[in-house]
Order: sequence, then structure tokens, then C-alpha cells
Amino acid sequence: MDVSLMIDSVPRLLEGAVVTLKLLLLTEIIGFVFALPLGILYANGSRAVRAPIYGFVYFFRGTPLLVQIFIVYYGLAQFEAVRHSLLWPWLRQPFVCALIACALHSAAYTTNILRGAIQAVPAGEVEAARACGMSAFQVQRLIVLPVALRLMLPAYSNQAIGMLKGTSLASTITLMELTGVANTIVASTFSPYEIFIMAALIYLAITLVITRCFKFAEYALSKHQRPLASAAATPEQVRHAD
Amino acid sequence: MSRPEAKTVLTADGIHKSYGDFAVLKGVSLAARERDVICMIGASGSGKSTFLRCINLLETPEAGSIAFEGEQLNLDRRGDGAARLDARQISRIRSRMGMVFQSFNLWSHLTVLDNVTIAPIKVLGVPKAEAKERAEGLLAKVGLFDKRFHYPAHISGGQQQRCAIARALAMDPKLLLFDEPTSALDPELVGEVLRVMRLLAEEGRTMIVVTHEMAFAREVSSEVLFLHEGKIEERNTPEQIFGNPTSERCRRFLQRVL
Amino acid sequence: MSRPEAKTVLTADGIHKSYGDFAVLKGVSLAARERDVICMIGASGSGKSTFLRCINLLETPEAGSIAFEGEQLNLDRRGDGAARLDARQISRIRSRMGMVFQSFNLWSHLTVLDNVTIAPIKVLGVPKAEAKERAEGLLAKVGLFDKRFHYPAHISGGQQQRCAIARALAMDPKLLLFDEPTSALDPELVGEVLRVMRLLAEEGRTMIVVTHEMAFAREVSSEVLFLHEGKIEERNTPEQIFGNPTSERCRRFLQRVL
Amino acid sequence: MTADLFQGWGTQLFWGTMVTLKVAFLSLLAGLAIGLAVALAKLSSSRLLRVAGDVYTTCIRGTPELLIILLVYFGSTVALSAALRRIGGPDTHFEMPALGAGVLALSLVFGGYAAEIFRGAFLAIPAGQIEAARAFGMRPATLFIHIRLPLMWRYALPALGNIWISLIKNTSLISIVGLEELMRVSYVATSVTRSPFHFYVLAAVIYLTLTIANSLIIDMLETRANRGVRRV
Amino acid sequence: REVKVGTECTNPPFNYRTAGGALTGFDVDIAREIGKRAGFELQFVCQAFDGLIPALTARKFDLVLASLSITEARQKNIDFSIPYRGSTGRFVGPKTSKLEPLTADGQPNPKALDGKVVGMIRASTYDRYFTELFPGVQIARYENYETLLLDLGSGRVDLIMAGPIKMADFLTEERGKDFAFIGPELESIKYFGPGVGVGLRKNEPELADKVNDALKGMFADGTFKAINQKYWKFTVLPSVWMD
Ligand SMILES: Nc1ncnc2c1ncn2[C@@H]1O[C@H](COP(=O)(O)OP(=O)(O)OP(=O)(O)O)[C@@H](O)[C@H]1O
Ligand SMILES: Nc1ncnc2c1ncn2[C@@H]1O[C@H](COP(=O)(O)OP(=O)(O)OP(=O)(O)O)[C@@H](O)[C@H]1O
Ligand SMILES: [Mg+2]
Ligand SMILES: [Mg+2]
Repeated sequence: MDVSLMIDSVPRLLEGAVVTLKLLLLTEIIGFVFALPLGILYANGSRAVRAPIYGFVYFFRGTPLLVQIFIVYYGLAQFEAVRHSLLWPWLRQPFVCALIACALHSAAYTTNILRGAIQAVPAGEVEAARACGMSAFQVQRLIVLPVALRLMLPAYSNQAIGMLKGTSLASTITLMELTGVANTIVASTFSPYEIFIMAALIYLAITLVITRCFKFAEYALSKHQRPLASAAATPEQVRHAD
Repeated sequence: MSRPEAKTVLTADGIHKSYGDFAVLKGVSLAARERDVICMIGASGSGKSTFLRCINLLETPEAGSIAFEGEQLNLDRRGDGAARLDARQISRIRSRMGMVFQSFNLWSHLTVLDNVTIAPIKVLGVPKAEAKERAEGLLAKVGLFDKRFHYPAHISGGQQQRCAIARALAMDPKLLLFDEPTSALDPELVGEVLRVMRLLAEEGRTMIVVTHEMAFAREVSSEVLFLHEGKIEERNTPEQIFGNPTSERCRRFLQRVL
Repeated sequence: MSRPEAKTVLTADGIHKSYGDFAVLKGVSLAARERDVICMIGASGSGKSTFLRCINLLETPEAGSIAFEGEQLNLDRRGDGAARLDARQISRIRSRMGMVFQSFNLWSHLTVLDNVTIAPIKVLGVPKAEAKERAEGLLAKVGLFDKRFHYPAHISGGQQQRCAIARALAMDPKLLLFDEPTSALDPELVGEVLRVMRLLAEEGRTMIVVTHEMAFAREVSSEVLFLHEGKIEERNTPEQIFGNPTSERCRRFLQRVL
Repeated sequence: MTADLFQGWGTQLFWGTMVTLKVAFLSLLAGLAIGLAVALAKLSSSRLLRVAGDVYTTCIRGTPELLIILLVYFGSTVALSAALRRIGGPDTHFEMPALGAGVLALSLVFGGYAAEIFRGAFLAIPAGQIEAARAFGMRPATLFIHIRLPLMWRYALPALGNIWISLIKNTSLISIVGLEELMRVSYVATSVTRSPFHFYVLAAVIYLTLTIANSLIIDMLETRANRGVRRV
Repeated sequence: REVKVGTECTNPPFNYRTAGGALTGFDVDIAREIGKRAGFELQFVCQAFDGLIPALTARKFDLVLASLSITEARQKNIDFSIPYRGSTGRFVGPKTSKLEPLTADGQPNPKALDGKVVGMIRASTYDRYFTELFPGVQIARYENYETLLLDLGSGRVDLIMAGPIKMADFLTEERGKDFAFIGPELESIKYFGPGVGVGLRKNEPELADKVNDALKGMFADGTFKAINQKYWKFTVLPSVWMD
């Protein structure tokens, strides 16, 4: 283990991490914005509404992200028309291509998670909301989503962390994100272990931050499930508090 | 207590509903006028809750028609018998009908106070401060003011039921549907709820109340319906029903009252 | 109805329990002997459910002691006041106490029949066929035989409550804790449950029943406790309590009974 | 027609798909067990176990899968051989089979993600139903098998379906340890036939077929887990 | 004696699989010949390029024949046999390209590539060469030749740098018809090493000797030449042996 090499690599790796974070953040934001209406429609819609969403989810969930990135980046460029279109200045950039593929992929996963959470909201509470005359939109916004968003958090943290590592596939289309930078440094130093361990540590640090955020959100959103402080809380109750 | 001059608020006509092969309601009809308090009694499983749920279309009846405040509910049937419902109409009508569920169905992520204010604010557009003030008044009335910042999981059964009642009243509805509103209440509170209901009736509100407490039904109602196996077996004034039931089944049912 | 010769089944002594700052139980004591049917009455929120939950340690009391069939429950307190519970002892004792919850708490993934058989099979080790036969008998007794293959979400409130009663009886328990066992039942069924409880008492079982139905309490109980703000305000035979309550509060509470 | 489609690589693609499926299913079984155990640790009353569970899920989810695979495959060989030598064993070379390494690595990863899902699902079970089981004297093991587990599935399955599909696709990472799975075969074919799109799209279609078939199974399981649930 | 040989299996014409699954290519033929001469029973193991050296040191196999250039950096981790193939680099770009990456006397000229993007295989010897001698020029790094060539075709990169043997094949294909070599073939012992060799674990002199003896034998009796001719008309023998 060459410690000085590890330390020297940090500034460049951090530059890559910035690109990774930018890609991840935009991916998750765009993905969530897509998934929110899709998940709601998927959980509540009629067969005709569900079918196309089903198709979208199955396709983008069912095929490897690598292939999706590959097709957006190399595939589109095969067409003369694309290369001469107004979009080409955008589509020739690896970042944009990676973002398109990652966001669609993320949207598919999030849609399915949200759908499951919505369906786990107790039926009685939904009925009570309807009985008050809330519109379908209000029922979702005021009653279903606050509960569902809380229920989906553990699975959603998985999704975000999975996506973090998914962004590393963008290195296959020459994007210099964390893995791309690490690969490059390895190429010039031939010290895969040192560099990849440093990169892994940075991934781990980002994961830690993500998990913390989710833990906090989960805690903040589950006030109604925590027992009031009791002098003799049983371990069984403490568990729910965690 | 027949008051032919009063306006009709709700008519349900020939409501049919089954789950799978099992026919729960076999043509139940009812007309409620202003100030009416109609009690529905009947054995467990006879379809009382199902009927209430049909009235505000939480269940879609397979046959029958419903009119509320002179407005016919659109229950047009498609080829397969399922009704095509007009969502806007339904929301509008539901916001004028309050409902207290048998299992309360409080919103678990909202405090008692928020449970009571959310619908007036979001559905009726009542200003927040006003809704809060009104809600606090109602909660005080049902003896829950102290618990207004508790979540439903942290209050007792009777307190949950009272919260559900306050929630329904907060909408200031024309018609109130109560599904066993006093089942979890002690006698003292039952008396209290009875008093509230009388006040509501005097304000011109209409109520349909499913209950197992015959004393309650006798005290509060203008008409009593006895439901048996999805059909109305007998309908009459409380004096008649409790004093001198005509149907043999109804007589037997009431005999067992302690 | 004092029968000094009967064996003591349960003693609870000076039970204290609070949620946060809010003291729910402030030293409640009770002794139940074989064949006793003790009814607890009191206002909503007075701590009746909490007391029942303390008896089988679903809540851990902060102070007080509990003994069941002569066996002292291990409630040793740690420095911070929390009790170190002996899990084996608790399950053994719980399997000899049946409980009917106020909100039923049926297992939603099991059919009515499975709800009734699973605990005898898995906890007591009763052979499957035998458990099923017994369960079917019990379900028939509470009028749920037809619904035995339904899931809890697909039956009415009263049917759920009867299922919960059957589930508790299926364990053949020594002591039965009932939290408002008739709240969702029609008068006919209330009479039926009353009859079952009398039979159980004759078999030598002990029951503690929380109820709001005074008529029921009067009919069934050997002793009535009136709980007020976490303390037992009055305890006496039903004749005494209902005929001539000594406490002013109790008198006021019972006055309101319709 | 088929000759054109596969350009002679049909047999190899088939065997690659078989390897993919084998690794995926073995990892699923092991991963579910790991996930359950870790979820229980995270929910347990012991602080030590909770912290251990947190460390596991954070580290496993935070480390790139590829690195875990490399560590298991190469690391285990080096570490075990060294350990064997240290305890005075013969200077033999410990061989971690590629399949075992791939399955071990992927199930460790799957377990990390599954743990988080199971934890969430256990917490979503209505408290009353657990209390009822306790009140009937069910011991923790009985309660777990007959009440918690079946109730938990209903909340876990949609998200579990997601990570199972991910696992099927993640098997492509194990080509680094020399297993000839679907993605690797497509790559090998591509390098020779010089038609990358053809084989990548073909691989994508095969993955899609596999994942859809599995999604249908998951849907069936969901329907089963949701028996007795009223949907509104 | 059984010997395991690690190779990539995806790098035609050096080592690759046919549709039937048979392993073939220049490296493979050389390996087979070594096996024949040294009396090894060979067993080939396919392995992604990145994992070749770690797998060798972890004893997953004993030899690597995968067009592995002998470089100083690699020599820190593993040993090499004597070189059995030359290792050079060359630029390729569109036929219409007017870029002149090298000055008239063959020196690197980074200024001429200002604002251009040059593609190459990541971690390759070219990567190292270009990074150090063309500072400031944007590099796009690819995992394999297929994607590198795709981006050359789509115009995302202006030039690529790669091995001339491989590129010669590409330029004769349909997809390579619009492209050509730009500038002369580049040699550099420092960056490209003395050539391509067989990778070996350190401290196994016995095995190294056997491999080296086998290679020398091939060079001497013309067998190497025959294998060379099977693939290319020109010789690929490293310049160190050509005297
Ligand atoms: N988990 C909890 N956290 C905080 N307060 C609680 C909790 N559970 C119950 N309480 C409070 O404790 C008091 C007693 O509750 P309990 O359920 O024992 O009442 P009860 O006598 O059974 O009433 P009811 O007849 O309405 O069921 C109530 O005021 C309630 O608000
Ligand atoms: N979702 C459902 N699926 C199938 N059967 C149902 C469903 N809901 C109710 N039932 C059946 O319909 C019948 C009527 O139910 P309902 O809830 O209307 O009874 P109820 O009169 O309110 O009884 P209770 O007094 O016990 O509440 C019952 O026999 C019940 O088993
Ligand atoms: Mg009902
Ligand atoms: Mg209670």
C-alpha cells in the first residue's frame, strides 16, 4: 500500500466526486418529478392508465442501465439526422446523455417504490378522506402522500444509493466522474488497490451522508408512531422509536 | 313526528349491493327530510354499514338511485353494470355529508386538531385561524381539548371516537351519517352526544344513525328502520317500534334487549 | 358474592403507569378469584384499557406488582426504572390469559378460522385437526361459522368483534381480559355473549371486563370497579354500586345512564 | 433468420443466460437470509446489534459492487492462503471458485439493500396486530414466523421486486472474476462481430425477458401477500 | 504439468472467441506453441483486461498472454518474459483531417491539437504516452476499441491513438473507409516498452526460463514467423530482435 499515492489522488478524485454528485442530484430530482405523477396514477389509475406506465417501468427497470446509457450516447449518434439536429450540441456531451438515461432509470424504480407505498396506506383513512368530499387530488396530497412518502423512505434510500453507484457507469461514455477519474489515475499509476480504495471511501462518505439524511427524514416523519416518552419504555417500544 | 312540510334532503331508492355472490343489500329505500334523525337498527352483519357507505358512494350500489338535496346522483351504468361516477359531483356532495365511521378511520399522521381542521381548510376553503378556532370549540364540546396535540395512536378508544365525531361536525354538513357513534363511549358521554345531536337536529340538520343502543335510538330518532338481511323489515316512529313492533322478527330482536 | 374459599387467580397491586408527564394509572389494585367476573366501568380516558394492558404486560407499569396463579411476575426495575422482563415467563403467563382488544386487532393476513386456530396450534401445541374442530365450534357459537373463510377486512364490525372473542376463548384461558367486548354488537348478540360469559364463569374461569354497558355489568359481574382518573373510586357488588353508590362521582356517572 | 439474429452466437448466449440465472437465484436465496438477519439486528433492542446492522448496510451499500466482488474473489484467496500458512498449515493455495465468489459478493450486496427494505416493512405492520400476538403468549419466534413475516411481505414486495430486478442485472458485474454470463458473452460476440448495437440490444432484450418474467412472478406474490387487504 | 493462461478473449485478432466458442488469435497461438515446447498442459481462462494482473498475482492463473505491453509500472507488480511482439502507437483520424499532431521531425506538438479531443483506450500505454507528452489536450478515455471507434465515427473525437496492427485491420473495413493514419508510427521504449510479453508472477524463475526458452526457440526455427504470417503480411517481431 502506497499511502502517499492515496493522499495525492484525493484532490483529483474529489473533482470527480463533484461531477458524480451533480449527476446524482439532477438524476434524483428529475427522476422524482417524473415518478410522482406516474406512481400515483399507477396506484390509482384504471387499466388503460396503468398499462403505459407499466410498460415504462418494466422497460427501464428491466434493462441494464449500462445498455441504456450506451444506447443514448452511442446509439443516437449513429443517426445522421441526430448529428445534424439542433440537439446535437447537447447530445454530444456525455453528461447530458448520462443524465437522460439515469433519470429515466431512476424514475422507473421510484415509480414502483411509490406505488407500493401508496398501496400500503390503510384503506380506512383514504375512505375517510373521500367521505369528507376531498377531491382525488386532495386525498393524495393531504392524506395518502404524507403517509406513503414516510413508508417509502427505506426503499427510496436504497434507490438513491444504488443510483449513486449507477452513475459510475457514465465513465463508460468518457464522463470524468468519480469512477472515471479513478480509472484514469489507475491507468497512469497502475495501483488499482490504492486508488479504488480511496474512491470507495469517497463513495462510502457520500452514502453515509445520504443515509443520514434519510434517517433524519424518517425520524421527523414518524412522530405519530413514536410512543410518548415513558419512564418505563419497553425495549419493544424503543424499537419503534428508532 | 311526520312533518310533511319539511324539505327532503336525501332519497335513496332500491339500493342493491353484493360482494361476490353474497347479496348484502336487497333494495333498501329511505327518504330523509330536514331535521329528521333516522336510526337504523338491525343484527350485526345485516348491512347497516354497507348502506351508509352506499349513500356517499364509498361503495357503488349495483342498482338503485340516490338523490341529495334535490340533485340526482349520476349512477349511469355501463354495459357491465358498473356505474360511471362524476368525480366532481361526488366530491361536492360528500363535502355536504359528514360521516363517522364504525372504525373511526382517523388520519394517523395528523394530530387530533389537524384531523378536525384539515378538511374544512382544504375542501371548504375556510381560513386557517377560523377553522382552528371552530375545531377547538368542537373538541372542547366533546371533551378532547386537552388532547388536541396528540396523535390518534396515543388516545383511548372513546377519545378516538369523539375525535371522529368532531371531525364530521367540523364540515358543517347538511346530512350526517353516523355509524355506531357511541359504541366506545361511556354513559355520561353517550348522554353528551345525544344532547349534541338534538342540537344539530334543531339547527335543521339531518342525521342517519346506525346504532345498537336501543335507548339511544328511542331518545333521539324521528324514525327507526329495522334492517334484516339486507331488507327493511319494519320502519316506524320509535314509539311504535319499541312499543309495539308489527314484524315478528323485529319483536324477537328487541326482546333480547336487556 | 364474596367467596373467601375460592383460589386467588390474579392480584395486581398499586399499578402506576404514565405516558410522558401524563399519569394514567395512579395505583390501581385488584384481586380476582376463581369464577370472579369483575367489571370495570369509568369515563372514557380514565385508564381502563391501560390497566388491562398492564395486567398482561403489554405496557410495563412503572410501579406495582402483579401475581398470576400464585406466581409473582418479575418486574425488577433497573436503575432507570424500566423493568427487566423475563420473556419466557411472560409468554407462559400470557398464554393462560385471553384478551379481547377494544380495537379487535385481528390478524389481517389470516382468515377468521386461522385467526382463531393459530395461537392454540402454535403456542399451546394443540393438534391442527383438534384446534380446527374446536374453533369451528366456537365460531358457530358466536354466529360466524358461515364467515370462517373470510378475511377480517371483509366482515362487518360486529363480526370482527365476535371473531376476536372466539379467538380469545380458543386459548382456553384461565383468566379472560375483555376490553368492551360488546361495543359493536346488537342487543341480541349482547345477550348471547352474556350467556357465554356466565357459562365460562361456571366453568371456573375468571374474567375482568371493561364495559360501558351498565346493564351488562349489572347482569354479569360479581364485583364492579369504578375507575376515575387513574384511581379506583369505588368497588362493590353490582347491587350496591348500581343501587346505592357511596362515591359522589360514581353516583354522578351513573345518573347519566339512560 | 435465427442464424442472422444470433450470428452464430446463440448457444453461447444461452449458456451465458443460464450462468446469469444461476448466480442470480443463488444470490437471491442467500441475500434474503442475510437481509432478514440484518434487518432483525437493526430492529433489535441490543444497541450493539443495531450499530452492527447499521455499519453493515452503510458499508455494503456504500461500496461499489465491483470492489466488493474483487475483494471477495481476490482478497479471499490471498487472505485465506495467508491465514492457512500462519496457523502452520501447508503452503497450499486456497482457491475461491469464481461462482462461489460471485454469489457470495452479490448476496452480501443484496442483503444490504434487502435489510433496509425489510426494516421498513416490519415497521409498517400495524402495532395492534403484533400486540395481539404477544397477548396470546406467542414467543418471539412464533410471532415472527406466523405474524410478522407474512404481514411484512405485503409492504416489502414492491421494493424487493426492484432490487431483485437489479440483482439480475448486476450479475453482469461478475464477469470481472471470469464468469461467462450474458453481458460478457455479448461483449465477446461484439468484439468479434464488430456490431455492438446488435448484441447489446440483444442482451437488453434477453434481460428484459428475464426481468418481465420475474416481475410477473413478483406480481403474483404481491397478490397473494395482499389477500385480505381491502383496496380503495 | 498443468498451466493456466489468462487472456482477454475479446481482442481480435490477438485473442478472441469465434462464434463456435473456440479460442483463437495471435496471442493464443503463441501460448499454444509455448505449451507444446515447454510440455505444459494449457488451460485458458478468460478475464476482463482490468482484472488480468490482480488475477495473476492472486494465482488465478500462471501466465498472461493478452497483448500486455512490458512497462515499468507493470513490472513493479509482475515479471515479464522477453518480448514477443513489437509495441508502437499511431494516430488515426478522418481522411479529411488537417491535424498534425507531430512536428516535421517527429516530435509531439500539443499546440496543433488545441481545442481538439483525442480518444484512446483507458489504461493503455497510449494513455500514458499522450497524457505526458501532450499536456493540455482533452482526452476521451474508452473501455474498448468498439466504443472508441464508434465515437471516432460520430465525430465526438477528432483523433484517436491506438496500436497500428489493430488499426490496420480497421482501416480496411467498411466502417473505416473514411479514415486514415495520421503521421508516422511512434516508437518509445519509455512509454510503449520494448514490446509485448508474457506476464508472470514474480519469483517464479523456473517458469520464466521455460517460457523464455520456448519463445527463443520459436524465433530461431521459424515457427514464430509462420504464426506471424497467418495473421499479417508484415512482421510484428519487436525491433529488439531485429538485427
Ligand atoms: N400511547 C399513549 N400515549 C400517550 N397517552 C396515551 C397513550 N395511550 C393512552 N393514552 C392516554 O391515557 C389515557 C387512558 O387511556 P385508556 O385507553 O386507558 O382509556 P380508557 O379508559 O380505555 O378509555 P376508553 O373508554 O375511551 O377506551 C387517555 O387519556 C389517553 O389519552
Ligand atoms: N368487503 C367485503 N367483502 C365481502 N363481504 C363483506 C364485505 N364487507 C362486508 N361484507 C359482508 O356484508 C355483510 C354486511 O356488512 P355490514 O358491515 O354492512 O354489516 P353491519 O350491519 O354494519 O354489521 P355490524 O353491526 O356488525 O357492523 C356482512 O355479512 C359482511 O360479512
Ligand atoms: Mg357495521
Ligand atoms: Mg379503552
